Amino acid sequence: MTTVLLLLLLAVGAYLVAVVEDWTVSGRFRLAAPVLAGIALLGRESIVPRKPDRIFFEVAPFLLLVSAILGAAVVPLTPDLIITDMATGALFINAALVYVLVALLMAGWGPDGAYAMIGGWRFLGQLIAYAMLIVMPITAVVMRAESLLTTQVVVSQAGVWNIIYQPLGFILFFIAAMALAFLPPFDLTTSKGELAGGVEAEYTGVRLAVFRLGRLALIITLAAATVIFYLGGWQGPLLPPWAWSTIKILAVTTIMLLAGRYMPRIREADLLAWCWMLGIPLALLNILLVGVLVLVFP
Amino acid sequence: MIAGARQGRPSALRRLVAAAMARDLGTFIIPGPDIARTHGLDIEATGLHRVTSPRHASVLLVIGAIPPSLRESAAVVYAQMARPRVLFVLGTDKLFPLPAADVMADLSQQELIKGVRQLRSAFAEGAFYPEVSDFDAPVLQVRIEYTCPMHPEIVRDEPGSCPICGMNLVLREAQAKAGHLHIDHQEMGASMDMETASTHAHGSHHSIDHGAPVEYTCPMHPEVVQDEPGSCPKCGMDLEPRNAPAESNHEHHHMTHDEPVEYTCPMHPEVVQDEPGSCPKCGMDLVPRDIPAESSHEHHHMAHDEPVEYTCPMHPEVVQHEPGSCPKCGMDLEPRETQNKQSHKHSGMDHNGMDSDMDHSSMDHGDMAFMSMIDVTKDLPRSGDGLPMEWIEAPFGPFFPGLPSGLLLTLTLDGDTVAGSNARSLIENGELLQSSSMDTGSFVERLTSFDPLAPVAYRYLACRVLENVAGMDVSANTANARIGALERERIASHLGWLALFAQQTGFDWLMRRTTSLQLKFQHADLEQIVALKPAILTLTKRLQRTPLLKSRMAGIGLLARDATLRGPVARATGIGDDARSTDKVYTTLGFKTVSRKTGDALARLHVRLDEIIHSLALIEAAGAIELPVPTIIGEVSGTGEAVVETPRGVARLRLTLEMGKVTTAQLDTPSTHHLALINPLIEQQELGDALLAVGSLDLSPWEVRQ
Amino acid sequence: MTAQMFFIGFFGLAGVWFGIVVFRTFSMVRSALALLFSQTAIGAMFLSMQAEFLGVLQIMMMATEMSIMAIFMVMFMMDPGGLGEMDMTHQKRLSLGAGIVSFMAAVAVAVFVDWGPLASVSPDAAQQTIDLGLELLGRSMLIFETAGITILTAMIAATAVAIQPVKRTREQ
Amino acid sequence: MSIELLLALITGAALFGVGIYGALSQTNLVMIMMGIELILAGAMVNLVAFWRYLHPDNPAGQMFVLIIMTVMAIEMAVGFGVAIARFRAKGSVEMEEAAELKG
Repeated sequence: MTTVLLLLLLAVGAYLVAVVEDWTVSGRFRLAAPVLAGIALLGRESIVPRKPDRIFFEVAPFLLLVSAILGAAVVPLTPDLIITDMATGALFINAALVYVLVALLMAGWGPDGAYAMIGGWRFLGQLIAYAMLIVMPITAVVMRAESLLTTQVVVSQAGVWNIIYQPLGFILFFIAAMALAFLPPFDLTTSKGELAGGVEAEYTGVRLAVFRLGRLALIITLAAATVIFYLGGWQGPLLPPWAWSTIKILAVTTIMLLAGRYMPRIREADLLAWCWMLGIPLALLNILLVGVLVLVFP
Repeated sequence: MIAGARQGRPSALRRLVAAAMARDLGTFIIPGPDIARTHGLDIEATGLHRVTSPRHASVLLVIGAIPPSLRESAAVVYAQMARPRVLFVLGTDKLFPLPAADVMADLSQQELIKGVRQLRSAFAEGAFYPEVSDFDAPVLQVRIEYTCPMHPEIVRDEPGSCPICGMNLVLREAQAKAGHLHIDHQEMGASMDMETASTHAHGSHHSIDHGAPVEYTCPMHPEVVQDEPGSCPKCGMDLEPRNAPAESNHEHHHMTHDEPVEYTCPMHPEVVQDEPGSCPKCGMDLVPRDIPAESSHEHHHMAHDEPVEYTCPMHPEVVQHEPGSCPKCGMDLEPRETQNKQSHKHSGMDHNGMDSDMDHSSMDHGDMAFMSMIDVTKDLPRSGDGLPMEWIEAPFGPFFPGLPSGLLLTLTLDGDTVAGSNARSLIENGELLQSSSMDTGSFVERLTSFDPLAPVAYRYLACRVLENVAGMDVSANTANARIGALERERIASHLGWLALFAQQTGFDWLMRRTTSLQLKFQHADLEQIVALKPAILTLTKRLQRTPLLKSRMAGIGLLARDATLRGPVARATGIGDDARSTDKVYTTLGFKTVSRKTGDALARLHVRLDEIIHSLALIEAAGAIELPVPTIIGEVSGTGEAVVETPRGVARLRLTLEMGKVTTAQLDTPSTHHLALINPLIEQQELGDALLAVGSLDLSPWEVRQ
Repeated sequence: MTAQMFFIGFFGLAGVWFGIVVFRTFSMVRSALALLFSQTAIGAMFLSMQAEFLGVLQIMMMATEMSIMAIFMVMFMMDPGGLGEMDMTHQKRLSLGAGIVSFMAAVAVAVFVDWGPLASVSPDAAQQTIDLGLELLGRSMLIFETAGITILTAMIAATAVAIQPVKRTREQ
Repeated sequence: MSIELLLALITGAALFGVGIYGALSQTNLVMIMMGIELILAGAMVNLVAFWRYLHPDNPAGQMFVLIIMTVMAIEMAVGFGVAIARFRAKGSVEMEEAAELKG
């Protein structure tokens, strides 16, 4: 029952994200736009390129969607509203979202097109940059919570939210989350100006619809993860827990979608260099600081 | 009904879907948004949203008359679009090989809006139709041929195995020999790999391919293959047609094929002859290969006209410039190109490689025929860092979103590094004179339409040169007003470049801002321009503060000072080269040359931004804006020359007039020089950096002269 | 047949099947991804054996590792798409024999050894994680730290080996 | 004798066998590494099964699995390092061509 409810919520969330994304792109707030776009995609031809790796080509969009949904499975909206409260939840989000990489590699290799293939391999480089910056800040978060349970992580922020307790970790995680969701300015994989759409370029019709849906689910999952790790999850005054979760998730999503519009795309070489030469030392420093804080203010 | 309707009986549900589709029209613009803006069209304002991949487009919007070679590319784009698709044409009726337009309108914003309305209703009604015909055009004809993945020189008409390495030959497309005009097949890929382009052209659902046997296979069980349609014995799904044999083919060595063929020995590459036969050394059958195919692969690391030297096959240290025999073993010396040895260090030319060659050739015993990777890859090109990834030849353009439209950049990519490139303009804008003698009025009009990205500058140039020939002068007021128009165009052009840059780097805010500013500037009068000044200043300030911008551009596309550079590109390297600085009218208006030192893309951005601001000041000083009108010069004879600083750099025009008619015209344009810079500029660069470097040159393919 | 039995069998079978696919496909990318899914199936098998932390860790680590393997396959193979269907094996009979013999031997040991009394319940997942953490930072600390240092050394060594040698011009 | 344990052990044995076959039969260094990964995976399955069905209360069993994962990572790192160096030098990572490595 909870599962069905949460999947429905995820779908509604994905829809809202689509509306927000349409707003950031077109500058107009149109509630119906995603529905129209979705129907239009379903009505159009779904082309298979001439020499695809058929299995990869077909599986990739679904793998993207599934991995995003699996990631969402351990995110609590309220103390009880969670699909499965795994004992290793904080790690599991990360494990599920690694398959985004696999999906993009498959989508890149599958259609046998130059743009798509380069887009796919680019994401592998991107993963090498951001992966550590997902895991290390989460480590600091679970150090404070003394548990990998996502619900426990939220409860641990009852006094002070992690965004104040470990701001450094928040910044790193937020940037890495945007890179994981390949949102601009990290959209090296699907870049329009450099690869004419990259991995998306060869997908049409229903397959493209699934791919886009997977991406929306991915964005919302990551926003939700940011909320439970750093923004105190469902906690907040006056309003009921579910309302707080919703508000926070939508706010984070909007910031994620908007940020990239005001800067050019990052260079892949810069991304790698900064993540490893600056990001990882900072993440280690963050772990150290949080360790000290946890000992000083138990 | 629209010509690109999707097959299907229009049911109620389908009508609903079509209505939804009509309100969400992804548009692929031909030639590109830069041309749309110069015509003053605001595409997004009409509700069409622009997409960058033809696969995602449902509307193909053709703006204005486009040259035949671009029309062919446009036909490929049209074929790549998913059905239902419509062709929406503004202001031209020369479309072949594109099909007839579904909706036509004139070139203006009102007409565009009206056209979009028509388009929506046509789409809502005609998106589905029971019988649809395939779109076909000569450029889409493909022939299937088979080639070895390792030895691209092996090309056969039938499947089989490679005579060199024994691998199975794999299917690929080659263009039909007949029926194509100027361009090679692979260069036609508008923005998609050509492999995929023509599949769709023949209708992916009912794919019938020309000249290829069709077989039917199960989408889930690729091992199930039969000659006739039916259902899969394993899962019962309907079998789908495909060209035999096409399971998961990844083939990336594109080469041209209608080249002369020569025959060579797989083991002794030095044996080359024009006819089939057997090798005089080992008796193996000679195998055919394309002559230029090989050289095109080798040209990355060696020039073709290398001096030939002669060397002994057994004693590589013996090298001499003339044929003869080896002083050590008496064998005949064999010719080779001088650089060959260096670039193929591990290619079996030296002793170690030679030994392993022999090992393997004598290793025929036993059950396993091992294929040496060193041997089979020795003729393939090596990448700069010694770690080759897949080499792909990918076309970027002529409608690539991150490049000026009309520019075709064919990149040989090693992973995501550019290993080689070939840039050319697909717009054949060669002849300036339509007839042997042309009257001055139509000559001015011809130059006005010469480059749609800078019509005023070329119009001004034509007027100036005519006045020079005639020895006339215009009044100070007129001269100032002309400069006002030219500088206004410079601002608009630089804003257009900023929009391209923003599109390329995914900088949405900048794209939106500069697009609207360019549209406003294009026909603005003096008051409007003064009113727009704060907006420009805010924009430049904003760009100074933009995160990532500096790191994105600094050090990219580095150019040293060079006499071939023109315009802002030259001024970014510190050269104070500007035709305006010697122009009296400009100096009285207070012109100062803007320049930067570093010569990278960032410097070019800054030069252009500074020029925009300086142009604003010049327009204000000029105090009027007026398009250049040709002076009536009468029946003058003589020659004359004029230079004008167009937004892209100095353009120089030399004319001969006889009795008031233009008989010869020589035009030197900045983009012609810049086009030649591309190859060295982007070699060994990461793809994104390479595209940015090309973009930062601000090429106009329209003014490129072969 | 319990659910646990079913899942162990199912994921085990999937793991082995994908493992076989690794060496049966000509496409290098498929090969690497088959290994990925094989490892993922093994991770799922760990989950069904109630080793939650290990399962999740396996699923997470192997995805990255094998994707990197895929790009190396593309780099180092002449025909990564496998379209030439080139044979890249040697001593096939010997290897097949060795594989089957080792499999049989291991199965024989598994079947004929008396494993003694079996535990039917395991600690719950949260407790396991705590136990493992205490183990890592208690009794096994030295091993754990050694492993950490080793992997750091390996990283540095591998980078040093792989980095492009700087060409020094010989000065005479 | 629990069927679960037996199933897991047989899976481990099968993975081990497939891995042995791959490691011995492949000519390419990267493919050989894949074989070794499978061998190690087989070992891991056995270790987890032993921990779960013989000593669930002793976390040292899980500890071993962690060590094997480390070994896998090290194997990858070193293997790829060698592969890159070799490819740069020779243009191939085929074992048949590494004649100087033969005894």
